[in-house]
Amino acid sequence: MARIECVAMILAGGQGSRLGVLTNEVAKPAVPFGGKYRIIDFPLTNCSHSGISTVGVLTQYQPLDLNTYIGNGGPWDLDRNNGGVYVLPPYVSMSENKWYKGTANAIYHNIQFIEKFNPKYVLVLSGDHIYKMDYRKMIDFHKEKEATATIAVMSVPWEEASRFGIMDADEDGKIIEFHEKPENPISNQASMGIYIFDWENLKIVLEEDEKDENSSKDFGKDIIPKMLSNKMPMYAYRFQGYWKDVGTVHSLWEANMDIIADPPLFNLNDSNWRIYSRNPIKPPHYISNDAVITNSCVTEGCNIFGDVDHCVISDGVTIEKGAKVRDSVIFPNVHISSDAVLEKVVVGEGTVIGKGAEIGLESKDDNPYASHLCTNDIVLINGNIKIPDGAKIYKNSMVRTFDIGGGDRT
Amino acid sequence: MARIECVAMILAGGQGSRLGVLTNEVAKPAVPFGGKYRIIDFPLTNCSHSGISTVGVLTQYQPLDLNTYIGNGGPWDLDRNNGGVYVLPPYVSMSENKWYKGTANAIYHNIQFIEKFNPKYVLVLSGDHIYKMDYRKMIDFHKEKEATATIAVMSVPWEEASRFGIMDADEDGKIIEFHEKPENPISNQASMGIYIFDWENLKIVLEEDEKDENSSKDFGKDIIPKMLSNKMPMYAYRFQGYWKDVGTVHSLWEANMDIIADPPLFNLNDSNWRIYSRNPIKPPHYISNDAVITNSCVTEGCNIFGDVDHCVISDGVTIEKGAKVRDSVIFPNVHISSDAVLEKVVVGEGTVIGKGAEIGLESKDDNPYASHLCTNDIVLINGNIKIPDGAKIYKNSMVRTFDIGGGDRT
Amino acid sequence: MTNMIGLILSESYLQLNGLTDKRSVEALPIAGRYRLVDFMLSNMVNSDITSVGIVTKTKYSSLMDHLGSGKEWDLNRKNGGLHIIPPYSGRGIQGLSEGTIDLIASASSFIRRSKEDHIILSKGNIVANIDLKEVEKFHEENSADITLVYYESKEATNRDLGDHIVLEVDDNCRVRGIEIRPIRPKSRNVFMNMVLMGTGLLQYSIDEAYARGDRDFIRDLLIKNLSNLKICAYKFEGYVGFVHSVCTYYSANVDMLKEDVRREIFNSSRPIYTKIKDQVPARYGSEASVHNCLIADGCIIQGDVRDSIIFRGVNIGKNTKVSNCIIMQDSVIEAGCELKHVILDKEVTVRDGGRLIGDLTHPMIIDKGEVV
Amino acid sequence: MTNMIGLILSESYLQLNGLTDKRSVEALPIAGRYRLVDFMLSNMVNSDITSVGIVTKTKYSSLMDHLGSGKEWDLNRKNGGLHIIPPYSGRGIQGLSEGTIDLIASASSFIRRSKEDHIILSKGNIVANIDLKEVEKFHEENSADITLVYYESKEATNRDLGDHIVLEVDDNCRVRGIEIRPIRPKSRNVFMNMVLMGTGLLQYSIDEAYARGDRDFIRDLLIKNLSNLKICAYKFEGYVGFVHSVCTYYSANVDMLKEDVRREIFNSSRPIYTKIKDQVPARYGSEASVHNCLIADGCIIQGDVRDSIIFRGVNIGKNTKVSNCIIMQDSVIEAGCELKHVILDKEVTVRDGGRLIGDLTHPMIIDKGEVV
Repeated sequence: MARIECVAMILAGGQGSRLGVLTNEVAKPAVPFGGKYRIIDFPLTNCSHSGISTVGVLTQYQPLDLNTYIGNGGPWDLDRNNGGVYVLPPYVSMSENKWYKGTANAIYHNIQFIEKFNPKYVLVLSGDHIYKMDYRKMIDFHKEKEATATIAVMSVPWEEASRFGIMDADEDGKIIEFHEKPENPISNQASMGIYIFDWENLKIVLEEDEKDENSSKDFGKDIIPKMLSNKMPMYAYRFQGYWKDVGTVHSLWEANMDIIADPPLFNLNDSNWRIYSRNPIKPPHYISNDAVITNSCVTEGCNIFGDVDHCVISDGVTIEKGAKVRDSVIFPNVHISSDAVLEKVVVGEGTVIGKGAEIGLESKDDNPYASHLCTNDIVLINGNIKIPDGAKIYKNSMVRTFDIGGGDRT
Repeated sequence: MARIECVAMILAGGQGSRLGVLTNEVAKPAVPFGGKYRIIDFPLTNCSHSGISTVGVLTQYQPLDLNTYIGNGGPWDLDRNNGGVYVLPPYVSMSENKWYKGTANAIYHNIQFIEKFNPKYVLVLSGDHIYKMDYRKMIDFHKEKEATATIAVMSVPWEEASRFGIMDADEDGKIIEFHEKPENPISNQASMGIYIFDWENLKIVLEEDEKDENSSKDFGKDIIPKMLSNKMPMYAYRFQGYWKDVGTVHSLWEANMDIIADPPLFNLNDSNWRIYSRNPIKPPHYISNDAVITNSCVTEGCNIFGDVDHCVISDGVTIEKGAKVRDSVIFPNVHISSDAVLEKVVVGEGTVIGKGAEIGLESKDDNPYASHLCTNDIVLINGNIKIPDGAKIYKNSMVRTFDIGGGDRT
Repeated sequence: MTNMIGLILSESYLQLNGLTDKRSVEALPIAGRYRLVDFMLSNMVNSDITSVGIVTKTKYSSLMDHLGSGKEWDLNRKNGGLHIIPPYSGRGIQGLSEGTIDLIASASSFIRRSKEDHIILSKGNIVANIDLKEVEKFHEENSADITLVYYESKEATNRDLGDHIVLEVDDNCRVRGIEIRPIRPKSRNVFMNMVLMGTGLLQYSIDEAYARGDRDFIRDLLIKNLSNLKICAYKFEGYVGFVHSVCTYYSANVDMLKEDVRREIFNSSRPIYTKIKDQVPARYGSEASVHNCLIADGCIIQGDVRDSIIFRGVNIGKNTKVSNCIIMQDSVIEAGCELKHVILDKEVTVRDGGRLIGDLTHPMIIDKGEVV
Repeated sequence: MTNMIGLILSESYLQLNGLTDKRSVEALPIAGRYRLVDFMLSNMVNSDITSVGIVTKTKYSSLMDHLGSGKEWDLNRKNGGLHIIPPYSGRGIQGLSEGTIDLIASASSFIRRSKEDHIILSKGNIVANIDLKEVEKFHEENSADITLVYYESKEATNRDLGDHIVLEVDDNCRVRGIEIRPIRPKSRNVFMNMVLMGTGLLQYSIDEAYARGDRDFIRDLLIKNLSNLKICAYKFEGYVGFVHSVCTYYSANVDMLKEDVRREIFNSSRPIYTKIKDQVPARYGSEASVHNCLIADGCIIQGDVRDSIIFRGVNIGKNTKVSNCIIMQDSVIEAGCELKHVILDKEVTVRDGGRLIGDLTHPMIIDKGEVV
């Protein structure tokens, strides 16, 4: 078997609990984004365009949807004879029977998988970031610097720096210090959670770390500091461009809005870097005589009879006559009935909004659906539920199931 | 999405401990068979030729090799846009965190997977049987009888009947009684572990059975008796042809010998029913000037310089000059050095047999490698080990690692 | 599961002005993201047919590009799958073969290799969503030798019917007469150019016809055998769009603006497959105003668009008015333009302020890649 | 990862008697389970090239059948992948194009669409396992404009060299002279018909040559530019088998019986890919006697076989002697036959007791499908 230069491992295991009801039924990487994509499309597309055709997707929560979504990898051009894309859940080994403990532990448990391809480099990625990046350039940088590990970094506002892993590097990019979520950040160069390792060295460190009982088995918290203290040459690769962690309801909503800004803050319409996805088999969308549609994006299988402004509308959505939808993100196959009014709402897949329902009303004090997961006036509606005709839902709510009498606090 | 008429679920989860060291590193369905196949090739090929293109493979032990072996399903023509083949290990659900308990429990945990395709029928298969069968004919029979469940049966010798699930059926094939491994069998019609169910009914019974704390969650022990006692119409479909459970070292060896019998007891060379497999990328095999080869099958990448009679030789095997190999099954990439003598040996993948080693010698009483798993004079040698030059191994042995001083009893 | 194979016979005589200069009619872009052949091919696939032959004649490179390995139709298979059959693969015929029988004869080895009992013959220039399993069921229930598929065209004038083959069908669904492009049609039953018959019977009939020098499937195989064979007719009740002229091409497109037609044709349990292009969702600008349009992915709409079909990747600028148009893939209409009753082929550019006005009966056609 | 695309130019002038009647030389079955083109195609794929064009000329249907969608070479890709380029896709040239420059010009749009910096041009009639990444490295280290690949043929006679293009190379690896089929060759450096150069330079050179009416890549593009461009030569040290005649075809086959050649050519880290046929392992009967043979899957061997290459699915009966033969796919040699120095094309049947004796210098060829 020909040797594979670089294997990518996508960490898609997180439960994504900060996304609330959106990750009840699907793993975070399978959450819809941008009208016709899923979050996992972005790292998979980046791999495909970067010529990395061997990809492991490490998952444990709700792997079924992710498994059937990824399928044979064909949509991302990853249905290769040697390599291709594999979904890797935990398995029963002869000696133990456990779930992945941390990000590094997930890779540790798949050493055998990586060894099969005998790669020189391993690229570790996160399954919940939205960005376009040519990993080839980063690999070239890694080779040029003869690094053991290379970490992609970007400038973040100083006030946010303490939420990230922060790097201090010399002029050449060599990392001198690294601090995971420091209280007093020494730089504003934040790790993007994208690592390239020499496989040979990484394997040794993973095996050591596995034996360390005090380790939380995490790349940021354990592996990187260990490599640094072992004096392995590590470099920071500066990335310039759009990058967003969509781990919260607000950041997910915001990232969607970024693609419909004028001009877009994140441009998906790039013929040299098409975002691949498993396309739904649906006809072009229909805009009726009565519809008004502005500042929005709409995709296949939609039927728009209402009034839509500044929205991201996913495939198969119907918006009936008289409905008004603004600043919202509508997931696939949602049905919004006539005269409903939605403002700043994220509606989960397949939900039906009843006639004349009003969602996103000015807050009132005793909002039964208030949720700390929904901030910045956003309302999040669960998938596959029915919001009754005339229902009223206030800002900053999360609706798991609608109950005329009240709601569920989270 | 177009409805799928029939989804096949292959139960490939067993640990296969009766195959001894062969299943140390790989799941039973991934064990080599017949020179260039793996056991799982048989049910997958049958599905493919029967027009069943949606297949779930339920596995939990050592899924990695099986996962990479099955890959995108292309070799079996199962890389389909709608459907295809999926490896389904257990996953963490929101409420529980368990492995599959029994065969029925494995299907129960994948109800969501099956529901995605909304099938009319579910075909339940076993991952460790060697046979060729057109499931279409069985489905036609099932439809014609308007059965809730149809079970494939075959005649077995009366003296073996108590090892099987035994069916008593009326003239029309309607099952009247079913007994799992009965002491006093009432018929010699044995279940082959191949079931067709109406999905709607099966789902109900699975859900009921899951709640039954006394149930072992097994098709033969629980589901079939429950359906029978519920008076659901169940039929026995008579199969005629070769079928073998290769769950023991002896039956695996025997099934291999069956394909090189003259004429073959099991004919793989059927242009209307080619057995599909992930073919190794290797050149034709080479037979040297010094070689003697008779009554055997040999495949790509082999180099034969020695003396081979009545053997199944897998891909990439080298047999040096002067070596004599008889009545043996040699797995891929084995190297047999000069002047070694092997008789009735199953040699695991990648093992090296040293010069002049003698394997399969007449039993002696204090055989350190004796194993109850190896009967009928068969010797089983683990994969990826080295048997030293001049080593002597006696009949009915299993060698995990060769130790000059002695061995390991199992 | 089914017991049929499919054979699509390319139409080569049809000329739709510039639209078919470099492509066959089956490769015509239609309904925003499809090619005409997608409908018949999807019908076959949705009827569980896994082995489809397409007999091509000329100008087939556009069709081959579109179909590729058949992946999008799930026809990239080890057994069966999609076979594009060039006309010269027949029994040593030199040059291009002529007549339907010759086309079918080109597919002899494809037909002979198949194990299925039935074959569906069809043209590729029809827009319809038909369950061919129902046709097979009808064929078997009637113990027919040959089944022809037709629909009743209630509004068609005699003149319209003069473009078609018309069937006389008795109360037992048996075909009693076949009229080719009749001047005074005896019925309104329009033959949909779909035939179901036994593969063996077809093979035998073609061999015989070939030996006799017969060339015409309808005249020589059907009409001559009306009394010898049991030829039945299956009535299809759904929407049918024939494309055989610029006008029928235009109307088959705008028919998709009707909700009932759209719902039937794009029936989600029998979807229409086509080549995937990984386009982004369409974007609407702040001044966009869109009414009664079918709009595909990858478009950027900033102007006023009405009663039109807009294909993938089209760009419509500000202050531009487009109405009753068909705008094919990757065309660009810059700012301040006005277009009415126009068909823009692929990759056309209409520069700032351009004005093109055609007529409903004579839509203006701008050829592929032109700059206006 | 690599920065190259590949372009294989079909040989159309070569005639190997009946063997190339219905197939191009690239589609010749070789070494038991391959087609000749598999070697060059696998070399490209193993050098991480993901975009390969094959310019075909005539008799390409056998080649197309073999290559399919490129799946076996992992070239069924969304970006790049395998492109079979028919000769007529060039700039409106009527009929078949002539000369190498025309062939390359047919691939213009393929070359222009690529983003890679380098292109490897090659013929498809060579058996070798070469790491083209090494050639690219050499090209970059020498800052060459064009790199030609050659090997030194130590045993070749002047007469042998007269079939080839011979390079004069100086100590700095620079090409100083190129001789086409020389009578008195100045060196033993045989050009392997592999060229690495910048895609931009190729595109420019072809455009220019085309405008001037030049037709010959070697004469008009290489020899004329020996002093203007830096043309370097990369020496390949491994086994090279050229196939340009029946004799060289025969010897390239039997070379595979040598262990060192086999080990090098079928190097497991750079495997040779070919179409998968799902054949069963070969079976040897109780009376089989086989010596110094390469035997493919699907064979049933019951006779005495020596010094031969036996392709997939061949059947050799009892009491039959086969020596120094090449027996292609699915041929059947019944009982009691004797064959020596014979090449059986595919699906030949030699009936009971048949006897065919050729000569090493003139192997007897039996055409595809014949019954002897």
